[in-house]
Amino acid sequence: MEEKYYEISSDNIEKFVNNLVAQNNEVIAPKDKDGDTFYDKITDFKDADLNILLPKLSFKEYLLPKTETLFEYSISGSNINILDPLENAGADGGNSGKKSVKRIIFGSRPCDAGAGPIMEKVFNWDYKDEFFNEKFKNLYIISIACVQPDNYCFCTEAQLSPESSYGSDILLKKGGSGYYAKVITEKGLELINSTSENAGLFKEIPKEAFPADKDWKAAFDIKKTQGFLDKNFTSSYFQEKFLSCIGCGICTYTCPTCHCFDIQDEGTNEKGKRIRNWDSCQFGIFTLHTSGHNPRVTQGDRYRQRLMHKFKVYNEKFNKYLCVGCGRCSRNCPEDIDLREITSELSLMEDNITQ
Amino acid sequence: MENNIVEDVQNARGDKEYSAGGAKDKDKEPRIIAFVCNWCTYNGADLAGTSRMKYAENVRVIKLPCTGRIDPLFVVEAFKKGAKGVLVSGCHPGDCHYTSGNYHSRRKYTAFRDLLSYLGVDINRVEFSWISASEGNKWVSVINEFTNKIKLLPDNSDIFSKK
Amino acid sequence: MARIGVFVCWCGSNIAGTVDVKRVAEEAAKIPGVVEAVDYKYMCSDPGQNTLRKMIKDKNLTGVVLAACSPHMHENTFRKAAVKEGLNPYFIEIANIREQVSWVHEDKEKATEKAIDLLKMMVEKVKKNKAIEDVRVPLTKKALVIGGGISGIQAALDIANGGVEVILVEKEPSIGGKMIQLDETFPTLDCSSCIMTPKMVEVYQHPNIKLYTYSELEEVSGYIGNFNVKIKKKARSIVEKDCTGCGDCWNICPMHKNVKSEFNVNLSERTAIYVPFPQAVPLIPVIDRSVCLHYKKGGKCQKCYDACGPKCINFDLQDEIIEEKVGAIVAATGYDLMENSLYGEYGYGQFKDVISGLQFERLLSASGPTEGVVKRPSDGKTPETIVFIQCVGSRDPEKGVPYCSKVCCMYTAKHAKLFAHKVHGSQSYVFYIDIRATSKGYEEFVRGTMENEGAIYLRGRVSKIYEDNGKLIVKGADTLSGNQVEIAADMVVLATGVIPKKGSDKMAQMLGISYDKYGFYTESHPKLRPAESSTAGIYLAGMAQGPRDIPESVVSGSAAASKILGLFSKSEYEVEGTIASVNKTTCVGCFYCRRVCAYSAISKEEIKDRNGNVLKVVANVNSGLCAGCGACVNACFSKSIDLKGYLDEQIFAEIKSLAV
Amino acid sequence: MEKMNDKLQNTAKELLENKEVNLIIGFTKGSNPLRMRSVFITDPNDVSKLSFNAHCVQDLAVFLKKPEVKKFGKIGLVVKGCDEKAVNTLIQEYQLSRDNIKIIGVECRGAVKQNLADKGEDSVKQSTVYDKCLVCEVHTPLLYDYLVESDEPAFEINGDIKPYAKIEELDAMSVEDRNMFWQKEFEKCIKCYACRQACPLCYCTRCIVEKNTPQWIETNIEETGNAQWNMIRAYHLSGRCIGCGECERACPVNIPLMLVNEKMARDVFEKFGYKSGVDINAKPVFGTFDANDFNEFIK
Repeated sequence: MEEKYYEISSDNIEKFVNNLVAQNNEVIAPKDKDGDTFYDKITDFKDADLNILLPKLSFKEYLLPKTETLFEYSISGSNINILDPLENAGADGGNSGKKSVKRIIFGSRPCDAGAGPIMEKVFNWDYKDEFFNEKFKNLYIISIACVQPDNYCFCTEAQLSPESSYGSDILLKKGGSGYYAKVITEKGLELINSTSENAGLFKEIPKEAFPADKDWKAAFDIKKTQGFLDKNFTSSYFQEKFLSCIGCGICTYTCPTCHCFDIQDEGTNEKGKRIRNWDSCQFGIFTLHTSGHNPRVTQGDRYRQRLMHKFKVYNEKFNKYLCVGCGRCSRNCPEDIDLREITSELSLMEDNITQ
Repeated sequence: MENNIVEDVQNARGDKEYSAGGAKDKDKEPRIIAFVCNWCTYNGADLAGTSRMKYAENVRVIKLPCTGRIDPLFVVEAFKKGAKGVLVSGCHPGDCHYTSGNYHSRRKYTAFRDLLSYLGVDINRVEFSWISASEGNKWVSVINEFTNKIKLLPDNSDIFSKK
Repeated sequence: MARIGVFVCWCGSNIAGTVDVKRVAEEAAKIPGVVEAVDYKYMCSDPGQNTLRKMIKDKNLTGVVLAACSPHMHENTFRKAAVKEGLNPYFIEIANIREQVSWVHEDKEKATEKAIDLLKMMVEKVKKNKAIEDVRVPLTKKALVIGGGISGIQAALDIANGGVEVILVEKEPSIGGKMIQLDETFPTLDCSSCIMTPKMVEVYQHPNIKLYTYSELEEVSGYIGNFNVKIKKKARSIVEKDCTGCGDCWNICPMHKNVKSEFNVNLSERTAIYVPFPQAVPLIPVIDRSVCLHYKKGGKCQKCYDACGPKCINFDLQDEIIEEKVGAIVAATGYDLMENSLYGEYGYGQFKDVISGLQFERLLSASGPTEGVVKRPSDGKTPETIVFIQCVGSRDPEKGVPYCSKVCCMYTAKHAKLFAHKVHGSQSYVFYIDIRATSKGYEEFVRGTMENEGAIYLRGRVSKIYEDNGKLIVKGADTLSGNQVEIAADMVVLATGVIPKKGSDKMAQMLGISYDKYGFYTESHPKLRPAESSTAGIYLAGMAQGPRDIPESVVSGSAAASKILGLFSKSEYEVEGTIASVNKTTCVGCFYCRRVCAYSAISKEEIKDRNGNVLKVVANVNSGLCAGCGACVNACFSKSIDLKGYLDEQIFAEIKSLAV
Repeated sequence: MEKMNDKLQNTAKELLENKEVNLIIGFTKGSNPLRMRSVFITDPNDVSKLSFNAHCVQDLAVFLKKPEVKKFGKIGLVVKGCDEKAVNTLIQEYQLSRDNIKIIGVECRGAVKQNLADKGEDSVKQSTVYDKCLVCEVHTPLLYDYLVESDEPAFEINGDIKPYAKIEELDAMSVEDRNMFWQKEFEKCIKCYACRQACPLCYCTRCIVEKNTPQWIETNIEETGNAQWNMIRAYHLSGRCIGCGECERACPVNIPLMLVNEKMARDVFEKFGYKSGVDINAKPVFGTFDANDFNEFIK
């Protein structure tokens, strides 16, 4: 689709969001919860907390729920009956199971928005994951460009930028009477044109009137990070650096792009369900073999795995880094392990080796 | 055929509950699981039988060697699987067949009860008793009283079951 | 895949009268894994058991559930039947639908429903059962007795007479313990040494008894049937095999002043080379190196060596460590008396004529420091008035111990009686709280002291004793008359309380047995296993367990012996296989399991790599010691320990079967 | 602070040079001026990296459970008073040999809450420190081989802020309301187990949550599984938690875990007179018993 540009006043954006709520859409926005901000359902525009840089967690759970029901079963006598979730929205009313309600994320940041299409690649690589796709298809993303990234942000280095529209259906930029809007996808257009009232809130403008992106400069070259990882699997760097890692997995759980899961059955003798739960490569048990052998025995091995996956393997396979540079892993790390610092260090080390 | 399956499961699932009392269970008597030691309380319950005493049918006994083996987490498991009340019973202090199993467990139960209650589980749903092999009558009264108490408790959910 | 057979017993009308047994069987047949479910009138009858055996064989069952009477009734019956068909006995489970269903409920519908539930629970449990082999432990048929007092001697003799080798270890230079220090024994007044000495000699001469005196236990490891013990034989400075016990050495020893005789409770002196008492067994002296001039003065004095005919004195002998392997141990370490000095108001230590009961025994004894003539320590005069004070330390939680020392009432009555016999016209006063005289002939004995010997019993406590003009003025209360009394006595005898032998707590720790807060060893069960310690293979005897008199000590020695002979009557020690086992891969070695184990069954095991480097330390269950209570399972945070027969998985399966 | 850092660095240098330890674990400057992080020093020349201030929030005792760290053998550990109690408990529970650790105790005047520091807060006062600092009884560690005294004055406590006030509030609530409160909290849980990993006393090789025969804790990251996890975590730390608060600090979704830990610690003290982490020779409260223990709740 050809991108379209609009201007919308502050009052109108509020009206627009409230209209979306009124149209029985599930609208998710950054929302204050006891002093911290999380993505959560809002019922009014005023619930949205748009002043903060980033919510503590990404909205990953709307694409890959923390726990997702794959199917349910019941046993009577010697009969086992399987209930396909296609027939049923799942026990928690839509978040789990294949079927999904239409869900609109309002006020996400470009980094979070970028995670969707990056993850979409792995969920459609050989096996088409209907559970993911159904939700992805029904997820509408309205992001707001960042003005002031913080010390932990490195979206520019991760090949996005504070103003990137990658993954967004609509990208808003502050300015004018309120916001300028860039509509990138049909889905974005669908939201604007959902009612004539909504359409009336947006004033179309020429592309030139839309503010140009700033010249964001990358502080280091992520390709060099990849270059180092390519050649230095056995580097002592990993073992030394991650002595301070306690393997809590917060980096993976708060990461918008980490997508590992674990499949489990739960239930009684008569009925139950198969579910998939979030998992983390930072846990010792993640690669523990039944024999007792563990190929990734130290935390250094595990964190290296995380780096390799994000900055080498994924890019080799899908031509995208599995990182949007949101910096949540660093901000949330209880031991102050800083991914931006690490990727930057690795790129410098690559420089030093090649010189 | 497919419709039947769906219906079947939906019926079986009741009101979307897996862990605790579903619709199917509503008209049923509340179930009580009793974890008892092999030497005192189990024999006490047997004595109630040989003495032909009568008590409420709600209790299901799980026999373990000693109160010391009765992990407080069994209580959690029982609630998870739909028990409305859980009884833990063993030898009186000083009478433990293994000398100290009941003493060790008593400490754990003390802390465990407080924790359960603090986290919002109605502690009336967990009962502890010392019942010796000669106290068939005590077994009967503990079961009857506990069953009556459980029947009077509101059927609200706790943190172990889904809303 | 499980193949489970279900049998629902009618027990005549006992079950079938209240439970719809047909329906129970029908419902059981629907449970996945159940290959056949039948009902039968009497499962415990021979035809019933045959039905069971036949189905095990025909259907190749992997598990059996009987809905019947209490497992305490017939579990063994059915297990034996299963074994005959080659099924591991632990694949039998019983749903108790008689004692806990049909006999206690009346509503047939509800009773039947409950019976079905109980049956389901057991079906789910049996699916998770695993074969369990009973534990067999080899036995070293040799026993160790620690302590050569009357209970230790009795135990040693009984075991040895049963044809089993015994090692008897005694800390002192002679066996005999406290009993040999006594004069006459209540209630029959037989002379203690007359009945004790022959037993001591019998021990010494017994071909099955190896006696180590002046020796101490150094180390104990292993478990029932297989203990390794190290005994430290302290250097006597005498080559024992050459000594004739002639006495030339101790008669010539110049160190005969200022060294108090332990045997005479400090009422006399002994030499540096000495035998504790003339009838000592073995009659071999020992040199007390802490006082001997040879050791103190750099080898100058060697008078004993010079006097010794067989030249068996060797000043250079060293402590020796002897290692022995035994299969069972008797702990008979005895007792001490409380320090009288705790009671300042009684003036013990301050007034020479305030003495303890054991000292009075020595004064009464013909072999004692006064050769049986009662003389008071201060001036050697024969006392005419003696005040006896009971419960000194006993039954006094404030200053002493809360328990009753059990023997004091009787020995005080004995003392008063013997005093009356020895000093005619004398007068005894006894301050008491209660008189406890409950064994055969005891009450009569005390009465006799009061009525025939004229001892005056005053119920009350003594508040103060002071010296006045060569007399001890004893002030106290007679609570029966309500009067304050004041007695001018020549001597005061304190019946001090009994406490465990000093170091008994250390001994218990070495043996790995439990002890109470006073240090008395605790029984495996206070009523049903009074001779056993908490640790398998270690038995208890005598006062080490708590206050008791001579007959009781002898009984306890015999009881321990008979337990050991019973244990040794089989070729191997067998225990039920329902014991704990550790998952050593996941065990992290916090040893909470060890802390809660009442049987010392958990030890530390080092897991090493092939080069011998310790990788980690984990818990290990000693199958010979584990009693199968499961307290360790409860204590384990990571659930790395489980109890065979009552696995977590089995309990969960039972709970799950009830899920709604 | 300079004096403190000098002493810290000199002590560490001496220990490393004399080969008394093979590794020093201490604090160093972190990713921003108000963040500190752990540093692992094996070379005496690197001790200048060591420093200490009110932003040293981490409990470094947590590293003692890591196999990679254990391999170093003898370790010198920089600890605040609260964290030192974790060392004591590890010794009590056979996870650490006293001979293998040199405790470099630092006198701590309180740690600034990290979320405030991230917003620029740099002053130590009752409104900025953790609740644990307001009830702290161990500003000077109980056990140490070397003590680094603080140059800073103690902050003032005037009673305006009631630490862990929510506990009394919860105690006063009806059981239904408490249930509501915790259900709301546990709903947030994402089961990342950071609470476990950050805890110096959660050292099991295989956590109970990882055991699936049987499955003690449901795997789902929903109300039931979350509640079970949080409950059992708290149960396993009852009578053991030393109150360093690392679980709560690590929690990415801000579940107030210390409300449970502190409640249980108070409870255990009230019922059994036991405080954890105080004495390396004490028997842990759930590894022993008293015949006269609390019995009122048992019929």
